[in-house]
Amino acid sequence: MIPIHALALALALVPAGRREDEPQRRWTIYADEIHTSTGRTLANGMVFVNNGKISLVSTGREESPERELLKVRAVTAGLVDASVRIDAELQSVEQSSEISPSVRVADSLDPFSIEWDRQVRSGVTTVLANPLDLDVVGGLGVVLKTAGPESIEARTVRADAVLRGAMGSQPSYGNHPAFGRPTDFFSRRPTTRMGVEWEWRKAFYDAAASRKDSERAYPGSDLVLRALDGDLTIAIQAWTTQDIRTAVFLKEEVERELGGHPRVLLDAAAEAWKEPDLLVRSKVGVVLPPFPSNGRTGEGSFMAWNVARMLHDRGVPIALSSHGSANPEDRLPLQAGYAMRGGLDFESALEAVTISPARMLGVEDRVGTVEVGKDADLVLWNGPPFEPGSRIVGVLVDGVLKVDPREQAE
Amino acid sequence: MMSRMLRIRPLLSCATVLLAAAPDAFAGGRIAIKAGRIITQAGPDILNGVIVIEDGRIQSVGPDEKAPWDAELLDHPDLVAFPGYVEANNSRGMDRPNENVDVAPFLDVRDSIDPISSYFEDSLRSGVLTINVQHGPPAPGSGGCVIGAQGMVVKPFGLTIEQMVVKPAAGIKISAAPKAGKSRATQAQAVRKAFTDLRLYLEKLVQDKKDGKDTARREALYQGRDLDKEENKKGRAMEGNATWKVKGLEAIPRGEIDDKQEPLLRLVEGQIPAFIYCDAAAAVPLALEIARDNGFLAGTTLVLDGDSWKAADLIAEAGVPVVLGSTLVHVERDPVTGKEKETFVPGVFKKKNVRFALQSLNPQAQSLWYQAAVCVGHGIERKDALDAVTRTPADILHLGDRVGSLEPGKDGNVLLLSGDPLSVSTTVQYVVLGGNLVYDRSQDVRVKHLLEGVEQPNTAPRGVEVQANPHDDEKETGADEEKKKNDAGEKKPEKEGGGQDREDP
Amino acid sequence: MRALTGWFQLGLCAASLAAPAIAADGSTSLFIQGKRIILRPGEEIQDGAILVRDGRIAAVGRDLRQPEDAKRIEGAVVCAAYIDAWGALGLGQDSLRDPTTSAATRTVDGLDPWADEHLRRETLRAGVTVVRVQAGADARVGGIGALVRVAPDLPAGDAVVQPACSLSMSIGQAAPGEAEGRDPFERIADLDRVVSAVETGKNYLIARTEHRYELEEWEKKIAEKETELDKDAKKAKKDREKEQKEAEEKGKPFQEKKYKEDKRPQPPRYDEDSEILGRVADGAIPFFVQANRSSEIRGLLTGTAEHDRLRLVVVGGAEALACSRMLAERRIPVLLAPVPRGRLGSNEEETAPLSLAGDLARAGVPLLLGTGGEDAGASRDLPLVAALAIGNGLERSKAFEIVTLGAARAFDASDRLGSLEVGKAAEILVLEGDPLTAGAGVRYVVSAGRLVVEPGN
Amino acid sequence: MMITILALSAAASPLATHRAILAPESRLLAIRAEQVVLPDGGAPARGVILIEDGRIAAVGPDVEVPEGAILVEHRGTASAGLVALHSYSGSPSEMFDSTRSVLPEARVSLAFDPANPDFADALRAGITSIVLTPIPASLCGGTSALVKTSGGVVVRGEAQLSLGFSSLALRNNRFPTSFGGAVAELDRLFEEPEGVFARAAKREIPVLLEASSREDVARAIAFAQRHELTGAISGAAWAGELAEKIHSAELSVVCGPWRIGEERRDLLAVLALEKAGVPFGFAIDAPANHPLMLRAGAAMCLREGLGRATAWRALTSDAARIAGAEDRIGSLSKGLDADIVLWSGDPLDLGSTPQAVYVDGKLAWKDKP
Repeated sequence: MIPIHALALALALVPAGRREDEPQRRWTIYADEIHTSTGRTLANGMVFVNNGKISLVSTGREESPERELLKVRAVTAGLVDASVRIDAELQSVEQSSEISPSVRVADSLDPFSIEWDRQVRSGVTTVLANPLDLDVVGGLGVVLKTAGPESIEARTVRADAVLRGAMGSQPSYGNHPAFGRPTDFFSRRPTTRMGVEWEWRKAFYDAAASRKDSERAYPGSDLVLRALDGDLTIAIQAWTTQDIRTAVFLKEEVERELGGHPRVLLDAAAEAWKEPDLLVRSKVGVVLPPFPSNGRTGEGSFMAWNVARMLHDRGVPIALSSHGSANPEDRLPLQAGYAMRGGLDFESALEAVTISPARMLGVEDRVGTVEVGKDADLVLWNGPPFEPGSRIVGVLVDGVLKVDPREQAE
Repeated sequence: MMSRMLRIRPLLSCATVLLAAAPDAFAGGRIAIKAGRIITQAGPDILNGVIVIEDGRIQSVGPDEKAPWDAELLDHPDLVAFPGYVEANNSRGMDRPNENVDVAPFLDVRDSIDPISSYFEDSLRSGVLTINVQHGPPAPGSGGCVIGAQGMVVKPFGLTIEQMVVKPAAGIKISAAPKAGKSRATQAQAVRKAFTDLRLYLEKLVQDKKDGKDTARREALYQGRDLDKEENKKGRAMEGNATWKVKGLEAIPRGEIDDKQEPLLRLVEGQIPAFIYCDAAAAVPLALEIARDNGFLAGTTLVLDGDSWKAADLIAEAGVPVVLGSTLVHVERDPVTGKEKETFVPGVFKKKNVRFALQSLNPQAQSLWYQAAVCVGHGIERKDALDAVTRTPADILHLGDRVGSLEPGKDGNVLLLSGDPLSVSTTVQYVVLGGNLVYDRSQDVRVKHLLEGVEQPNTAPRGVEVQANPHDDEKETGADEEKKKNDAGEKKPEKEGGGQDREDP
Repeated sequence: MRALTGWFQLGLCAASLAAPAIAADGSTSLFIQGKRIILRPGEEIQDGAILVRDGRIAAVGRDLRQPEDAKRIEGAVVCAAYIDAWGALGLGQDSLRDPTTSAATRTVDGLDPWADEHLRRETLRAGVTVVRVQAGADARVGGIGALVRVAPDLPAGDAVVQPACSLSMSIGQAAPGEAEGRDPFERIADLDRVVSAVETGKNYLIARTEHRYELEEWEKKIAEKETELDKDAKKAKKDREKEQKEAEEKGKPFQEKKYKEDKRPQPPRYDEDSEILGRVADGAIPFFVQANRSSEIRGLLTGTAEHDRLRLVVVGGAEALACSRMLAERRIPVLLAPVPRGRLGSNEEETAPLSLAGDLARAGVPLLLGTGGEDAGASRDLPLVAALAIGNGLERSKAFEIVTLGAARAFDASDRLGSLEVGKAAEILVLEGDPLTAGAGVRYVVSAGRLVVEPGN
Repeated sequence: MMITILALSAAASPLATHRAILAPESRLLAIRAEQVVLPDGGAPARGVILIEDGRIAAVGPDVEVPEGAILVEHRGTASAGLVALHSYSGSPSEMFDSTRSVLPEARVSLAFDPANPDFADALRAGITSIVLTPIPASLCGGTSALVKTSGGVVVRGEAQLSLGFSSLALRNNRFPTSFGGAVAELDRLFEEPEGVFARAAKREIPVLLEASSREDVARAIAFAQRHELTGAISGAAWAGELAEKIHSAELSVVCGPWRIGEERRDLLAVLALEKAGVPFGFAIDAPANHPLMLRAGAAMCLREGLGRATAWRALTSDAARIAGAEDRIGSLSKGLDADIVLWSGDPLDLGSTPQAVYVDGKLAWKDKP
C-alpha cells in the first residue's frame, strides 16, 4: 500500500513525470448527477480518481492541476454482470465428466477477445465469467474486470468465485443411453431432469460422506464441501419454475440432511415470478436473463416484464444480466431500462446492475458503488442512465479511461 | 393504375363504414381529446390542449378552449397527445411473402398481408399507426425477388385488408442487394435486363401496331375502297424522364399492355414510387444507376443496411431520401488492428443533409420511439429525431397531408401516452385512429400477460413457436440443443435464452 | 468525391475508353528523376527525368527542366508499375465465386470500392497498381473481366482502366459447389461449350447483318408497291364499283380482292449474351479460357482454328508445354500463376510446374503472369511470384516485360499502360534497385498521376 | 551449456549410422565460390570451403586447396544449407493418434519415409535439414525429429516434446475436452518423477508448444514459466504480438508457414520478434505447402522490413539452435556437417536458385546443366 501512496505523491508533485506508455489514472470528474448506488444521488458533484481508486466523492467543484478534468451529465458505478460468457466455446467445459467442479473457466478465457471491448463500451466493468452449462457441475467461475492488462490473472478480481452448475434439460442434452458398447462419453447419465437433479444430490452426499470415508471422495469433492459449508457460492442455472423449485428444495435438503448452509444464486431464473414466496423463504439470490421481446425465453420459460419489480418488492435480491448473449439488445444497460419499463424504480434498477450483483459475487468491497476507496470503475452518461435517449460516453476501469467522453462529443 | 384505383375507392368507403360500425367506435363521429400536453410535431407543444376530430379528420388543435358540446370527450389531463408513428418501410405482417421469380412487380402485398398478424397488434400497441408494407428484401438463402411486389400503406386496425388500407400501390420494392443464388454482378445484370426487356417489349408492340396499320392502308388502296374508320381507342405518349424513350407509344391503348410489364412502365413514368434496398455501400451505385437511367430517381427512396452509409456522398448528390435499417450504430472491425469502430449512421446522413426515416426492429423492445430515442442519445436534435418517425416517413409515403403531425385537416390519428414519447417507461395508453378509439391499454389482455404473466381465460399466449404450456416445448428445444452439442466441435452453441424468440431485423 | 455511377455509364466497348478519361482533380504535377529510367522493356536512359501532369506522362528525357509547380521525387531506378493479369483485389467474394455468371455479366458490377483498403495500400506498396479481376472466376462462363486500378478513393473514371478486357470460360474446372475432378465426358462437354460459344457469337453477328439487308430489300419492295398502288388507286376504285354493280345485277354477294404482301422480316431475337460472344468472336474482347490438360488445350486450339479474328488466351495451361509449337505459331499467350503449391491436395495435371514459365518463354510462347485470382491479398505478392518464376528459369528482362507492357498489350491498354511514354497514364515506380530483385525497395508509387506511396507511409 | 548436454546425449546413436553412410566420401573436397556466406553473417566474399569426411575442415577467403582434393569451382554464392523447423514431410498421415490424448512415447523419427519425394523437393529448395513434428492434435503428440533431407540421416531422434495448447488438441470424444482440464492434466504430467516429461522439466528436452491463437500462446507461456521449460512456440501467426512476454520467458518461435498473399499483420508479428530479440525460424509444413515457401516467407518479411542478417539466421543458424543442433548444422563453420548449397545468386533473392546441394559433404542434388 505505502509504495503506491509514495508513487501517488511523486506523481502529484511532477504530473509530467508519467511515462508515455503508462496510462493516465488520475481524474477529476464533474457531473450534474452522481448516482452512487448507495441510495444517495449527488447533484452537481465531483469524483476524484487517484491511481485507480476513487479518492473523493462530493458536491461542488474543485479544479486540481495534477488531475485531468472530465465533464458529463451523469456518473454511475461501473456495471456488474453476474452472468456472461466471454468466447466460452466448448473448450470451457470438461465434458468427459458430468461433475467437474475443479475445472477453471479462467483457463479457457481469451484475454484478447473483442468481447471485452464490447462489454466495456456498454458500461460493464466487472463480470462473472461462466463455463457453458453442458455439465451438471461445470466448474469454477471467475470474477474479473473487462479491461486492463491482456492477462486473465492480472484482471481477476476474485478467482474461483462461484461453483457453477445447472438444473433443467441443458446439461443432459446430447447424452444418450449406450446400446451395446459405448461409442463416446455422451452415452451416460443423466438423460433426464431427474438424472440431473440426482447428479447434484450425489455430488453433495458423496462430498459430505468423504469427510469420514475418503473412498467417497472424487475429483473436486473438496470444492463441493466448501460450497456445502457456504464459503463458496453456488450458481445454478434454472430457467423454469420446476428447475427453480428443484434447486431450492435441494438447497433446503442439504441444509436439513447434511447440516450444510450453502449460499445459492439462481441464474437465468426467468420464471422466478411464479414462486416468490419460495425464494424469500430459502434466501436465494436471483440473476435474471435478458428481457425477451415477447415473453418467451430459454428452455421455453416465460419471463414477465415486471419480474424484476415483483421480486424486488418481495425483498428477493436481484441482479440483471445479459446471460452471455452477444445480441446488442441484451446488453446490460438496456436490461435496466427494460426493468424500469416493467415498473422497477430507477434506484433499484441501478442497484440491480451494480452493487446487488457485486454483493452476490462477494466483491462489494471493491466494486459496485461510487464511494471513496473503491476501484475507480465509472460509467459516464450524457443523460439519465438506462434511458435509450442517453448514451454511455465514458468508461473508466481501475481509473484508466477506456472510453473517452472528449472523443464522443458530437 | 386506373383500373386499380377504380377497384379501391369503393373499398375505402366501405372500410370506413365498417370501422364506424366497430363496437368501440363513437357514434356521431365527433370526438374531443383533452390532454395535459399535446406534441403536435407542427410548431410548439400545447399545454392542456384540446384536439377536435370530426368525421375522421382533425378539425382543430388548440389550447384548452371549450370542447364542442356534442363531441364525445376523452379527458386525460395526465397524458401526452402525440401523432401516430409512421413506419416508412417494413416487411412484416405478411403471410408467406417470399416469391422466387426474379421480376414480380405484377404481384401485390395486399394478397399477402395477414390482418390478424401479431405484428399489426403489436404496432397498434406501440403506437405505429401508418405502416408501409413492402415486399421484403431477399432474405439470405430464401429466394426473394430482384424486383418485388407492389407495396401498400395500411393502418394496424381492421379485420380485412380493405379496412386496413390507407394507400394502395404505394411503391415497388427493388433489391440492389443480391438475392439468394446471385452475386452483385449477376443481380445488376438481372435488374438491368428487366428494363431492357420492358423497352424491347414496348418497341415491338409499337412496331407491330404500325405494321398492321400500314398493311391495312395498302390493302384498302389495293382493293380500291376508302380506309375504314380507325377506332378512337388512343394511348398516351410515354412520360417520365428515362434515358430511353419508346416513340409512338401513344398509338397503344394502355389496356393493351401486358399486366406483367405495365407496373414497370408505371414505375418508369414516375407514377409509382420505388423503394430500393441496399445491403451495403457497394449496392448503392447500382440502385442510383437504375433509378437514374430509367427516370424514377425523383420517386425513389433507398432502404439502407450494413455499411451503406459509406456511400452517403453519392446519396446526397442524388438527393434521395433514405430509410435507415434497424441497426443505427454500425460496427466494423479493423482488419489490421482487430479493433472495432462504431459509426452512428443517422449522424452521417444528418451531416450530408439527407432526409432520413427510421425503421423499427421489433415492436416491443425496439419500436420507432426507441430508435428515435437512440438518435437523441447520439446528439441528433430531439425535433429531427421525432420527425424521422413521423413527418419524414409521411412525406416519403406522399402522405404528408394526412399523417405525421397533429394539424387541422389531417387524419384523426392520436396517441395518448403516459409520458414523454422518448422515455423508456412511457407506454401507449389510448389510440384514436380516424376519430375512433381503437386501443385502450387497460383492456389489453396481451399486455397483462406480458407484464404480469397473467394469462386471461380463452386467450392463447402468443409468440413465435409458443405452446399453451411453457414446459411442453422442451423435447424439441432439447432436440436442437443436441444437434448443437454434436456439431459444436466447430461452432460454439448459441446462448439458450434471450434472443431466440426475437424476429430478425 | 467518387462518382461511381460513372462506371456503368462507361460503355462496354473498349473504344469509348481509348482516350483515358483521367480527371485532373487529385492528380499532382510530379517531376521524377532517376539514375536509370526504364522507358519500356529493353529501352533505358541514364540520369533522366519524367514530368507528370494531369495524370499523364507529359515529358520524358535527359535534359528536362523542373517546373516550379511540380513536386520533385527521385530514386535509383524508375520504371512502369506492375500489372497483375490474374487477381481478385477489389472484387466482392460473391461475384468472384458466382457460379451463375453468363457472358453478359459485368465484373465492374461486382467491384466494391469501399472494401479492402488495407490490402489496396499494401499492394500499391509492393508496386502493383493495376489488377485484372474476373467475376465468376471458376464458373463455366465467367463474364466480362475488368482491368482496374488498385488505389483507393479514385474517381470512377480512373478506378476502372478497361471495363471489358476479357471474357473468361473454363474447361474441367469444378464450378463452386461441384465435386472436384470432373469426369472425361463433362470435360469434353466443357470443351464443346467453349468452342460453340464462339460459333454462337459469330452466327449472331451474321444473322444481324443478314437481317439488315433483308430489311432494306423489304422496305424497297414495299415502297415500290406503295407508289404502284397510289398510281392505280383511281383504276382500283373504278374496278371495284364495276364489280359491285355486276355482283348486284347477278344477285351475287360482292367479294373483295385478296391482298397479299410479305411481312416485315423479323430481326434475330435480341440476346445480351450473344451480343458479347459476337464481340469476342470478332476479336473486340480477348477470350480467356482456363484449360490445363494438353489434350484439352490442343482441342481448344484446333476447335477455334478457323476463327481468325478470335483473340484466345490459355489460362492455367499446366500442360501447355506439350502444345508449345501451336501456341507459339498462333501467338496465343498463356496466363500462368506460378505459385508454389504443396504436393498434398494439388492434382498433378492441374498444377503447372514452377519451371513452366521459363520453358514456354524459351519455346517462344507469349506469357502473362498473375497471382491466381483467388485471394485478394495475393496481388501484393506478384513481384515475389515473378521472382520465383525467374528463379525457376524465366529471364528477368522477360519477366519484367510480362508484368508491364506485355499485360497492357494483352488487355488493349498498351495505349495507356505498361511503359513510360509521353501521353500514357502515369503508372510509375521509383525503386532503390532493379525491378523484381530482392534489392528493389519501392520508394514511391504513382498511379493515375497520384502519388499513392511515399517513403514511410 | 544446456544445449551441449543435449548434443552429447543425442549424438551417440545417430552418428554411427551417419559415418557408415559417409564412408565412400571420406576424401578431401574443396568448393571455391565467388561468394561465401560466412557464419558472422557479414557481406559474402570470395572464398574456399574445405570438406573432409563430410565435415567442414576449413572455410575462408585464403584457405589453401590441398593436393589431391577435388576442387569445385562455383560462379555464385555458397552457403550453409537451410533449416526448416516444422514439417510433416515423408509421413503424410502417420503423425498422430486420435484415440489417446497423451502419447509421450510416440517418436516421429520412427515414422517417416526417407525415400518420400517431399525430401527431394526440400533439397531442391536448398533445405538440408528439417524438423519433423507430430500433428498438434493431442495434448502431447510425442517427440519431433531433426532429419537430413538426403540419406535419411536422423540428427536428433528426440528433438522436442510436442505439447498441444490449441483447441486442436481437445476432442469431443476423449479426455480432456476443456482447456481447464488440459492445463490440469499437463500440470499433473509434469509432476511425474521420471519419463520424458521429467526430462523436459529438467530442460533436457526442449518443448514444442503448439498453439493457434494468441490466447493459446498466452496459456503456453504461463505454463512454460510455471514449469521453467525451454523450447519454442509454434503455429500461432500472431505470436509475435506477445514478443515481450516470449522474450522474458526465454522461449523462441517457429513462424509460418507463410503463403502467397499472407496477411501483413502476420509478417509484422515476425518483425516484432526481431525487435524483442526473440530467436525464430520458419516452418514449411510440407507436404501441404511447398518447401520453396520457406525462402518466400523470409522474402515477404524482408519486404516488410526484417533485417537481412536476422532473416538469414532464421533460415539457418537460429533455426539450428531452436532444433538443438547448432553444433551440427546451420552455418559454414569448422567442424560442422558439410551441408552446403551452391546458389546462382543471393540466397535471399527468390530470383536465384540452388544449382547444387551437398549434404554431409556428399553431392545430394545437382541442377540439370
